Amino acid sequence: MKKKRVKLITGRTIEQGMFIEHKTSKEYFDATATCFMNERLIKELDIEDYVKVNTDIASIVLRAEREKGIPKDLIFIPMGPWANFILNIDIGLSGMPSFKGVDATIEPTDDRPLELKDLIGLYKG
Amino acid sequence: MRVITLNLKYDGSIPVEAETITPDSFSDKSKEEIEELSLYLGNKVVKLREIFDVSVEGSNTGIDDVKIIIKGNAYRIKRIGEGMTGGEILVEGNVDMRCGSMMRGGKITIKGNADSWTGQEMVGGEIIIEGDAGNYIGSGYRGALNGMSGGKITIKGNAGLYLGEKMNGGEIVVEKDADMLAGLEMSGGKITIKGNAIMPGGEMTGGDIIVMGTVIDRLPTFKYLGKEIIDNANFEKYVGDLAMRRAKGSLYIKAP
Amino acid sequence: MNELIIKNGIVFDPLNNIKDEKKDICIRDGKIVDDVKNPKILDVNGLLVFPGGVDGHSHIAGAKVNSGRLIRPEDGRRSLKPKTSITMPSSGYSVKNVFSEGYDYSIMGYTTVVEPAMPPLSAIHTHEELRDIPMLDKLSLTLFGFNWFVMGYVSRGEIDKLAAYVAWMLKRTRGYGIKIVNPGGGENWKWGKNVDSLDDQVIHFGVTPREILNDLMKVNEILDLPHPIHVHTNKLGQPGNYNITVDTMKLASGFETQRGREPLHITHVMFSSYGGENWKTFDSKADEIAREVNSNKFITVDVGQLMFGDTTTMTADGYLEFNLQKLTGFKWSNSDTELETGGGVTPVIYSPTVPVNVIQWAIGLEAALLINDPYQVWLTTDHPNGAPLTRYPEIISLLMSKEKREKEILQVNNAVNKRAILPSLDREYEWNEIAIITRAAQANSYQLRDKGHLGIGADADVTIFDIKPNEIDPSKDYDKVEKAFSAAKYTIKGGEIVVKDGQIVKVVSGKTYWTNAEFDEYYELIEDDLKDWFANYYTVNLDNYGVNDVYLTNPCMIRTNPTIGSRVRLA
Amino acid sequence: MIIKNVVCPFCGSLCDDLTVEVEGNEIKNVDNTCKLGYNKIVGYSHGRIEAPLIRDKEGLKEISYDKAIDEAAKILCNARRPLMYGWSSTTCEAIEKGIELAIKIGSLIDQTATVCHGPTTLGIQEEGKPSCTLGEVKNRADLVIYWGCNPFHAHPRHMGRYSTFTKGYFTNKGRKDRKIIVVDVRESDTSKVADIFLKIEPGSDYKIINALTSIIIGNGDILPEEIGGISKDRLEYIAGEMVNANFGIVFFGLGVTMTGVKDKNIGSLSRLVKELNRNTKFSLMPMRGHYNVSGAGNVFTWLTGFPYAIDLSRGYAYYNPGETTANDVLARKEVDAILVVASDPVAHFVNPSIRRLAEIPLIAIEPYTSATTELADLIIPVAISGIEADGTAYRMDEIPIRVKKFIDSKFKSDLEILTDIINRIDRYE
Repeated sequence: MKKKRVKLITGRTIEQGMFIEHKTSKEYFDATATCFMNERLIKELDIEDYVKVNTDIASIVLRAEREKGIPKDLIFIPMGPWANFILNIDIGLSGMPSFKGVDATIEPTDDRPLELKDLIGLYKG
Repeated sequence: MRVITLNLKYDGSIPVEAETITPDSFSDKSKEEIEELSLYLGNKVVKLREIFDVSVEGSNTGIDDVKIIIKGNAYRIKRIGEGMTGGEILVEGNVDMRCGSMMRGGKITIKGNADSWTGQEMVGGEIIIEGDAGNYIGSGYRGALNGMSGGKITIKGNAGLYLGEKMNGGEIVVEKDADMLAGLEMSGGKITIKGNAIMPGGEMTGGDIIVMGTVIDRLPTFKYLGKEIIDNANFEKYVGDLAMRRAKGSLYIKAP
Repeated sequence: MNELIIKNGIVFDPLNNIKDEKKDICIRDGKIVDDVKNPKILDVNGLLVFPGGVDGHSHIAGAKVNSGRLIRPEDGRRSLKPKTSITMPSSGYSVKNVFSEGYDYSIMGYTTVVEPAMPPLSAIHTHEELRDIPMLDKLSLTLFGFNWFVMGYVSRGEIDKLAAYVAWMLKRTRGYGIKIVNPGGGENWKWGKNVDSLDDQVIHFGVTPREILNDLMKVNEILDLPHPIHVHTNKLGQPGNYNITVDTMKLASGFETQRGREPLHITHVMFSSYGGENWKTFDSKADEIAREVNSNKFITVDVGQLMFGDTTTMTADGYLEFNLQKLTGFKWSNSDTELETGGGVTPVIYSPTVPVNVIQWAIGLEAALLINDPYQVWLTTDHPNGAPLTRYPEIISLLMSKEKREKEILQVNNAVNKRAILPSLDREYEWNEIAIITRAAQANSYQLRDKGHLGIGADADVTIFDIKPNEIDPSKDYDKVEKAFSAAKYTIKGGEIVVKDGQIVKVVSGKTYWTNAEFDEYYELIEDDLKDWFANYYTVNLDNYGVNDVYLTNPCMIRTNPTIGSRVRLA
Repeated sequence: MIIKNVVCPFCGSLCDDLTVEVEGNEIKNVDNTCKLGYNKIVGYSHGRIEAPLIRDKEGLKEISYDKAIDEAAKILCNARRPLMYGWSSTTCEAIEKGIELAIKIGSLIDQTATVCHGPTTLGIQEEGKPSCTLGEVKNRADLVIYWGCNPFHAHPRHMGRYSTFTKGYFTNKGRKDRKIIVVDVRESDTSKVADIFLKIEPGSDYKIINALTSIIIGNGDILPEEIGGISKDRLEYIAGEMVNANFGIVFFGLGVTMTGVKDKNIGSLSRLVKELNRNTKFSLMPMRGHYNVSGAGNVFTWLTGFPYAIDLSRGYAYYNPGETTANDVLARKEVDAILVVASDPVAHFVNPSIRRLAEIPLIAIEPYTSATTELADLIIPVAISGIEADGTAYRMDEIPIRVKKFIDSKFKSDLEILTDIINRIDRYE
């Protein structure tokens, strides 16, 4: 399976904001369980619809979506529970977790993103 | 010499604030009085004896011949040695944040790792960290003008970010690597990094930073002054940070 | 009925001409009365009794103060005090949290404090903080000095509209009076510039500081506002500014008020009494300033005393803060407010070894010592600009003792002997004069008829200091004076003992005064202008602008009579 | 009924010109709003939690309001290191009450700036905040820089109302009177409308800001030919644009606060603006996210002396982000109970922090099903501030505006619920 190192950034999008009060809605899921990537990156890795993003603490499966303006070595995930599942914090510094500029690898996958309930379920136990 | 041994029996994850563990505070107290000292565990007060078993050997005439030994993993004991003026503390394991902050004299040795803000605003004395150190070692408080202004900190392992932030006196030696922005905003004193450093000297206006390993991502706002020999080794000397007015900081990077 | 009698105190009550008199004070239901039936007795046996203190100029609330707190956590961590069973946690030395402000004032015997700089657009913020300050009665002055409406009406000579606008704004912001900071100059600072004289033009608006001051002084009279215009002069904080200060004072000379009172107050005059051409030739011109005050009954001033140490400066004069920051290199905040005002904050360290700071220190004391009528000079530090409010006791002891001053002069840079006149001044303040400059003068100037005195009907705000005026000599026992003023034996607020032996024993919330100067059809005069300018140039809707009584603790409206001036000096 | 000049309780732009149509006790329509505000206001009744819920082995079950308050009081009283978190989407009045509760129980209290503009606070605590109100920008700004932010998505009306397209007193030609620069690591809808787009390498903000400062103070000659993906010539050109503006402003967002050296980016940005003021007039402004996050910072500051991340466990306020911030104390497993008000930390905190949230008693005062309610042990439904409850909020430029109530709710407000908890604790003591 092809793998590639990228920088991960997360951030707001209007869709993420529009459905932020409706976390269990399909719209919120569509808006946030998604990874935006440069078209060339998608081609290079033979990604079809879904992508697995790995960081030093966890992995997550997201829907892959093309975006023109994004550099080839960067991926963008809207802020929310899916992005945060793979993010960490440098304790004893500024209190701000690492939401942007995080080292990650990506790879194609046939798996599907978890629903919110199941994703949160991973934290239990 | 009077040796007071504190055997840690607490293993919770809520940190204990123990700024009263100093030679100054223990110097004139009996074992029983030491056991009755107040520590802070979350929003409740606890007695020192609830956290540590205390044993005392020998006697002392002043603060300088008091030695405190802390046994066990004190990674959740904060503020040990805060403001101490003399004597000695030996931490046999790890220690939590702000150990030796505002220290004025004496010596603290940490056999394990030290967490962030160790030696914050320290004025004098010596801290030796045999393991790794967290962030903001020897730094200043949020918004304060100055960090460490005297004394010496030695880190035998790696140092975290913002080592010696706002430092304006004293000395820090790191045997291994320092993470981003060592000597950030420093105005005096000396930092020696024997391993590698990332972006050292950001916004520095004075003092010396010596990097014996490799500098990763050297900041563009430093001016190259030429070669200089320190202790028989060749260094490249830079002045900066020229993003600041009147900047006179010296950054020495070992010549390849 | 809640009754209290304070027996055997040595009372100084200047507004009622009571001086050094052993006298009982009777209190019922929060007011001073002539006698009581079943009172609680407080025998104070020869101790010094003053009316509750009134600070007429202290930055305690609002956007600037909070911005000072925000950028100075290192100041916040000084003076941390834990909560007690009745008090909330305190923080801060020069920029205190709201609780600490109330407690610290109360402990020193103060009961009423004026926040002197309220930006209208953030008036809610000022009042939210005032509401949360315990222990004190409060009032705030609304900023007008480079407001676009004001400058527009001044430039067009529309004095009636100007009056209507001021009345509307005071009501809308729940303000007490007119504050003017760097008239006109503040607008120029919004382009990075300033004014240099009373006759400089404000960029684009075609008006001068002189015109702004003159017209607002007139409006103040027309509206019968209780307090004169309260002016922070142009070029404040710059060497050689005493000229513009004297020029500003002269604007009031002979100004006809129907009320026989002064029309102009110059605030923190220390910062406006500078000679020299630059910081190297900087010297004291307190004598020139005092000469003008002594010959001009139309003005009052407050000192703005500087004390050595670390503090935070804050003012609506953004240009001043920017320049101060250029000298120190310290952190700096600026806050220009659309159409209205501006402001800045920067920390400063006043050092007894720095010639400029030593001369500044001397100037304040010189002004207090050279001005003859204590009703014309209130004691302030312009908290926290000259020094934090907690430094008052030290200043009082300096004013009362030449010996103490001489001792201090020996400790500071020698510039004080060369470029100031303090060493030559012999005057020592008496108890009665201290009562005037910390109480009576302010209450009088704000026409707070229930405050600053102990006459029948006054609010029962009383301070009892742990010192016997007949047994000590303040010129020698200055340490005792300082100690006594640092921690009141008793502070009585609205008839209740709130401080005992320097400790808060009861937490109360005070009143908030504001001035209603409405007149017939005042709103109609300016309605079109308001709607037009709000729609086009503000970013907040007219409907959503301003404050209502929800934000005030115990609101206390002062109704004026805009055509007939009737309020006169009490004494 | 048509209600005019309604204040939008969504983002830090705090637009106060909405028109809401209410019929009976239902919202029929909203005008003058962006998609974010529209969805929040029109969608206010969807997916509400209908009654207090408590979690047992089988899951969530309904309890009475009184019992819920009782449980909340018990959890908070029994905690040794409680954390109270949220606050940015409620009124200042509720926040004040929250701090009163935190003082009473000796709690840590933090607000959402901790994962947003917390680094901005740390930066300005070192260097200060030269700023202004949004109307100053509207009336004067001829140079507007958006750095690491994307207002088209996060603050959709910002450019139209305050900075770019609007006309002001000295900018009566609107967009034509202004130059717009966007700095970002990727193209965005905002960069598309810019006159100049500076596409920088991720994490290079600190170097680029300091390089600009060095050019402005006359030390530019030492710079290398390229910094952070931008040529030296281009940086000199940008510095020239800054110096030559009559009134410039930098709006910055999480692209700066969350990247690289985070808080140090902001300190440097503040110093750059300070230096620019020796040449012209310049300001900076953080693009605050939630509609009252600025108010939370203000209330925290005037009540305790510090803006966020406050530890009240010893009876006074101790502040040290990195030590007392929510994610640090959670990831270190210090916290043993949490009260969440007006926020969704399970959606916006990072993995190690959420693991702790799953382990400890979690009380959520929350109107909707959220990621946090998925983990909550006790949920108290609440009226939505700015729609069903009034009070004060602060815009991103620190201007306070009173948000309105235009719908009656069967739920109590944050303020009322917190008051009830305090009263219940008083009864126990």
